Amino acid sequence: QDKPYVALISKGFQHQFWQAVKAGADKAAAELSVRVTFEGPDSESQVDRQIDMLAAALAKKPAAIGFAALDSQAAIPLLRQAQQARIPVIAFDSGVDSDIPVATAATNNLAAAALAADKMAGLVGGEGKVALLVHDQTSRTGIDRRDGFVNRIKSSHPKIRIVATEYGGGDHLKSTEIAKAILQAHQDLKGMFGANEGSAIGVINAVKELNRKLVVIGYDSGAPQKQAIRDGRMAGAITQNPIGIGYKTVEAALKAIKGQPVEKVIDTGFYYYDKTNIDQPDIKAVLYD
Amino acid sequence: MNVLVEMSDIGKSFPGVRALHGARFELRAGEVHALMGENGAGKSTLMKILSGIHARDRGTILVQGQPVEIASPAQALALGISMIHQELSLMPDLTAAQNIFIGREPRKGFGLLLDEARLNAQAAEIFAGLHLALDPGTPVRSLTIARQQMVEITKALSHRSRVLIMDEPTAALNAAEVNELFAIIARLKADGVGVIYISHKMDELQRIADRVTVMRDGAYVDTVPAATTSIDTIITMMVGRSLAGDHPGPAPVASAPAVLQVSGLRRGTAIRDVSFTLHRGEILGFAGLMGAGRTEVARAIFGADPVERGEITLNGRRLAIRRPQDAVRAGIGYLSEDRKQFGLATGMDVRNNVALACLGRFTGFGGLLKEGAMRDAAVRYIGQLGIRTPSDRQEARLLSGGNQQKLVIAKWLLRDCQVLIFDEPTRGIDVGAKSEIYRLLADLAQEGRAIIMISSELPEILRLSHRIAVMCEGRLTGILPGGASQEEIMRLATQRDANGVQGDAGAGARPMAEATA
Amino acid sequence: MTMAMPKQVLLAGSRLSGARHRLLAFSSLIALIVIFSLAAPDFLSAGNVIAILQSTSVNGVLAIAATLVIITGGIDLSVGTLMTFCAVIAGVVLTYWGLPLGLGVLAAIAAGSLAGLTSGTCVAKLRIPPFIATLGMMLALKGLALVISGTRPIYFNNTPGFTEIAQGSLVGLVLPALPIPNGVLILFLVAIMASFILQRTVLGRYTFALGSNEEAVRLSGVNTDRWKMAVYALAGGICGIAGLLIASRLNSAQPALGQGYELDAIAAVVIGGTSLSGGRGTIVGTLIGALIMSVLAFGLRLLSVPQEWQFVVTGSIIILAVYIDILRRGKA
Amino acid sequence: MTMAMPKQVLLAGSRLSGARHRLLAFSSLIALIVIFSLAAPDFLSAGNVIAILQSTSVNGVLAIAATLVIITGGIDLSVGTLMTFCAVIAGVVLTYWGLPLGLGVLAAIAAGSLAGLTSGTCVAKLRIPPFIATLGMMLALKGLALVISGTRPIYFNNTPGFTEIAQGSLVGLVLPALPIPNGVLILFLVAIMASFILQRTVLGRYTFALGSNEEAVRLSGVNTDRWKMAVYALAGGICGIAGLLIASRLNSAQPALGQGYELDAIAAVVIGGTSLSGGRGTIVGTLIGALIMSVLAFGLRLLSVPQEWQFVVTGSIIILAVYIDILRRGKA
Ligand SMILES: Nc1ncnc2c1ncn2[C@@H]1O[C@H](COP(=O)(O)OP(=O)(O)OP(=O)(O)O)[C@@H](O)[C@H]1O
Ligand SMILES: Nc1ncnc2c1ncn2[C@@H]1O[C@H](COP(=O)(O)OP(=O)(O)OP(=O)(O)O)[C@@H](O)[C@H]1O
Ligand SMILES: [Mg+2]
Ligand SMILES: [Mg+2]
Repeated sequence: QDKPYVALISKGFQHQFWQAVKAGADKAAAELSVRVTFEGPDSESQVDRQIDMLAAALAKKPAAIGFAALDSQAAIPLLRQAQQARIPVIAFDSGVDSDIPVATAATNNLAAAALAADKMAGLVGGEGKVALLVHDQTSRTGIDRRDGFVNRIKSSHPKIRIVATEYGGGDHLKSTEIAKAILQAHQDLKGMFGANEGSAIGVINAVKELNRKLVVIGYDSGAPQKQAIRDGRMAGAITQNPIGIGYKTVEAALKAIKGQPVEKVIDTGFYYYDKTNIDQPDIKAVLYD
Repeated sequence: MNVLVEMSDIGKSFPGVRALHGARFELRAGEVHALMGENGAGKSTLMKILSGIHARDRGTILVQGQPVEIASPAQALALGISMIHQELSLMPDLTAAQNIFIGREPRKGFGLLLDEARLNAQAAEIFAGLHLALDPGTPVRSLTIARQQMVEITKALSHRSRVLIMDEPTAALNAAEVNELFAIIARLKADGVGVIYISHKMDELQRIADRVTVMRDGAYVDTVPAATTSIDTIITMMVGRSLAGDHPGPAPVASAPAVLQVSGLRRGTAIRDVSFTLHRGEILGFAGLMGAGRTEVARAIFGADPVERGEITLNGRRLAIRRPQDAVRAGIGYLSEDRKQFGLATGMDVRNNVALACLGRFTGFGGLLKEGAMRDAAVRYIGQLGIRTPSDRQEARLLSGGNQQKLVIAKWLLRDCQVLIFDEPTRGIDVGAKSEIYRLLADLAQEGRAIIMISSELPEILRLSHRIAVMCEGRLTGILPGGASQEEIMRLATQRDANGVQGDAGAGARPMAEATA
Repeated sequence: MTMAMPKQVLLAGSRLSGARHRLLAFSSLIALIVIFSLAAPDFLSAGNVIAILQSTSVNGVLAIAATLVIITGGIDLSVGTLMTFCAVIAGVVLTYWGLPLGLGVLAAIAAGSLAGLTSGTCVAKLRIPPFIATLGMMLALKGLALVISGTRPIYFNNTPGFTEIAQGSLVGLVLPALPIPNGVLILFLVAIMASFILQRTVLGRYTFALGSNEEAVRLSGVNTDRWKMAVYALAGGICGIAGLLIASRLNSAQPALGQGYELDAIAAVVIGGTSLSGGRGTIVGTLIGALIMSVLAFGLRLLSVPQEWQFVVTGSIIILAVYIDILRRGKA
Repeated sequence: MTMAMPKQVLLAGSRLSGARHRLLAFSSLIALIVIFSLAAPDFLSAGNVIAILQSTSVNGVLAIAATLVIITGGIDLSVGTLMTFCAVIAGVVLTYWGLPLGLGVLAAIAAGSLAGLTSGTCVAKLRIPPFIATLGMMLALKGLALVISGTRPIYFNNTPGFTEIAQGSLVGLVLPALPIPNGVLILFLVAIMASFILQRTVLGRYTFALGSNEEAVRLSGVNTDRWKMAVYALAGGICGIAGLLIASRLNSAQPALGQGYELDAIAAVVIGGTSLSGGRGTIVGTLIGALIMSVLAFGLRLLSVPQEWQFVVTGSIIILAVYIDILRRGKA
């Protein structure tokens, strides 16, 4: 048990995206011979639960910490404690407003959602009503994806009107019900953007149950989303590289433990995938089931 | 004679209380065996051991000569032992019939479905046998306490047990119902059933009991034949000394000033234009049959229930009583007939229950309670009323029934009200304590307080009241002077509505027998 | 000597007022529907109505399970995660093991009953307060659902017909104009079954009796423990049905979902007039409660009320609806 | 006429058994601590102990608020979102309006009391069941917190000293070896205050009396409505303190957080031996309940138990802990 120990505190753990990050971290752990643990709160609003997890992780005296901050300011006192204990911190998924993390392995959600907006605009023909179904109203990822999408529509596609922005907590069933209500309220809706896996699935379910036709753009992957893209029920989706995020975080942690230089910003990238490129090897590698 | 049950050397302790030690009891087939003793003597506890509710600490129980362990009520029932509990144990949300047949519902459809029609029919049959006009489909919650008691009795009877324990079955019943019950007991006796009968009404002994066993302080005193033993002897055995002779009737109060005037009180059919005057130093007895509306009147005066119309004046000042709090502030106290539901915070200790109506008096700076003063007050009343409790910190629910009643009385004594309404103050109280309470009421009146006493026991009414108000079906049918005869009272109590309503318009001690002649 | 009461009249009177009250309990629901259909003419379109009913189905079934337990004077916090657990069990049986549909259905319901029985045993035999027993169960089942599923959704792609359980429409086959989804049908069937059990069977009688005065039932020689366990097991089985419904709607068992659903279910029960102290309650009331909640949610979304205001309005209307019900009950 | 009872002895006996019972209630907690510190030597490190206490502080304060309401026989589902609402109010006062720290603290507590008073009024005056009144309040406050904050966290960067409320350490200033955070200190102060109110004041006495038999209290001439409203308002004020604590810990008011916290708070209360049917309960018990929950959470994390198994273990141990408590109480 002389392997260095890296504690990863994520924003969640039950959702497939986080499970994919975990898979990447586990892969790196096996290949690079480190021990990792991975945990996160039930929902992305539970900032204080995440802080408790960080506190418990510190008590385990890890060699390094990987941290996906739900609210970076809230964590600063504990991150300082880590710094004092000379435990390097790697930020992942989204950044931490502080110079404590030695590296950040993250997706630029604002840019990714803006890309989704451009794709949406193209597919609906540059005008008409669209709606957003987002997983969370207050979390960093929720805000960035919403704002990235909305701002790009406003700035570059003035003829498109956003008629609804709702939040379903990423819960598949609740997202389905909300999407149905949006569709019922706007019979002439041309497109809908689901800002994470659960939201995207909710939109697909709703469209299917109401037997409607519109442009659906999703986010992340997962078997049903991939299937919907192949079927044509979903036009396409943004994917990050969760496995890469997990892998690179552990890799950077190990470097930091060994005192090697680490890239300050590791952009793990994002991609738009649709029917045409879903089977390409580079895309396939970043999708999960 | 065939001995059904033999309990010997029974011991039982609760935390802080030794309820039974060396208790004994024997029941023969076809006898009514009365079990007597003061409040807290251990009667209920002994019977709860026999019916499988409490486990005994020591001793043996023989049922028809066989030693038995009775670990649950189900086992007791299987042995042919059923019990009517002192504290009502009914399911208020179920109907009367459903209560009676709980656990033995008539079924159909391969035993899975309830046969509600048969259930109701069977219950109606039993009710008819008891001359009880009660719809089997009525939810028990909506029945008065007396009717609930009848349901409880019916339920125990319907088991057709060989041993029937009745723990104060008549505490809430009126004379007619008591007669009905005694007729049933006589029939059961003839069938060879053994009846164990617990009561604090001494006059009932001579009427139905064959033998009497007396207990004192959890121990066996003696078993004597009822026919040849005088009540006084039994009382002496119970309390360990003889009681002072009967009080003389109350002296009439001479034209004392009116304290409380009630006029034109009305609510639906429950209270129909009730008016009367209560004087300083007077005990006004309220007589009537079950459901006559006495409790309703008391609760209305006290502000516990809303009224439609009516005026209440206290010392000449008109009161607007909308809530009990208004009444209490004005100096009116009400001691309710159902202590468990309305009188006690059963989970709290004796001390706090005594102080409940006047916590304000024990509150000092910053809302702090003066526990010392509360304790002193509680201890004073424990002594004065002879409340049997290990300490003033004992939870009220752990006291015996009679002692709980005394606790409620203590609460209102402490509050020191000008007008006190006692609703069935001696229900479930032993002879000794009863005379204690009578003396107390008389003393309170002597001190100048005005008292309304509602009671279903005519002797009690006759003994204490300066005047007697009689009600029937929500109307005040008349007010009689203290010395009135039982016949006069019964006549007014059964004077069903003829035409219009009438009452005392505040005319002092003038007899109102002619009210609706 | 007792007052002669005109029995028939009294009986009829109380029956009438019972029926009248049930009618009045509808009133909040109807008021909501009227308001929403005035504000949004689309509200009463067939599609919308079906969508609302469909969205009531899962919460409705869970609320029925919760009603049974609440009538005994208990509470069941585990309904949500138990539903998920049963969905996962169905996923394991159907997808991992590849067994036929019927067995999956059976397994889900059996798993639910077993879990319910476990809660019931904790409550009845170990005397653990229902709140704690089912709270512990809620957490344990949440964990087990994740463990068994391997923290990932199980898809039912290999089980043809599975999505039909909730999404198909048997009614639509017969009456094409009325494509009521099977999920809604199942909700009503479960409601009828539960109502029947409560009103007509021994189990139902003891459910009310336990909630009314458990000690009195025990003193009557009834094996209260056994019946209580039976009620919890029945409730668990109904949660199993809810698990099938949600899995069928999502065509997958989502192991992470379920916590928080218990509050919605209990809210529906209480809005429907069932008392948390036990002894009284109706399935019809619970259905109305569940409908009030989904009508509110759907209507507010249809009116495009901003989501943060939706919470404010929902909270206020729930209080108001119950208040109106109380006022009416006082008068009735 | 009374039995001559050796009063002093009996009294002493009952006191002893009371104290003994309180000691035994600790036993589950102590057993957990022993087990964890054997399994993970770091468990008793100063840092970890302080982290556990710190993480107990918010839930502990909420649980104290919930205890008061539960003793009256009610329930308060709004504690979590009320906490958030109060945090947001503090954020508005301090950050948006730039008023001094003291006013922010006052505003949060006043807002909490006011919201509590509103729930209390619904319960006492409008006779709405506490479950519904506080459920509605929970939703309404959740929405209002989002509305007022503009759906984004409010940071307290302009209020120097705000983070000190929970994170500073007055104790550490005096005893540098014992850097107990102020949050923990506040938890204990609130507990002492609540205990004092419950045990020594009229309000406390009526809190118990209301839960024991409200009708009897009313018939004793007490203005039960007023006292009940006072209890809810007090509980609300305590939630305001929790709001300050969590805001100070996170250096921000997070408007989306809070729902679900009510369950943890109520769980701590019930684990601590307070009965949901009212009339009895202790603050010490609630503290122990809250500690059991955070010791469990921290210990399992320290042992690196996989997260899904943590749920299973937590659920089972909660049931076990309460069972042990029941067994011991039976014997004592
Ligand atoms: N569960 C209990 N816990 C503690 N003490 C109890 C309990 N039950 C009864 N006692 C005590 O045991 C003694 C005997 O009570 P019991 O109820 O048998 O009296 P009783 O003879 O029936 O009196 P009453 O005539 O007032 O009904 C009393 O002192 C009572 O306070
Ligand atoms: N046979 C009955 N069935 C149902 N309710 C009845 C019956 N008789 C009376 N009541 C109800 O009881 C109420 C009056 O009873 P109340 O308790 O005031 O009478 P009481 O004179 O105090 O008699 P009790 O001795 O029973 O206390 C009325 O509201 C009436 O509706
Ligand atoms: Mg007794
Ligand atoms: Mg009466």
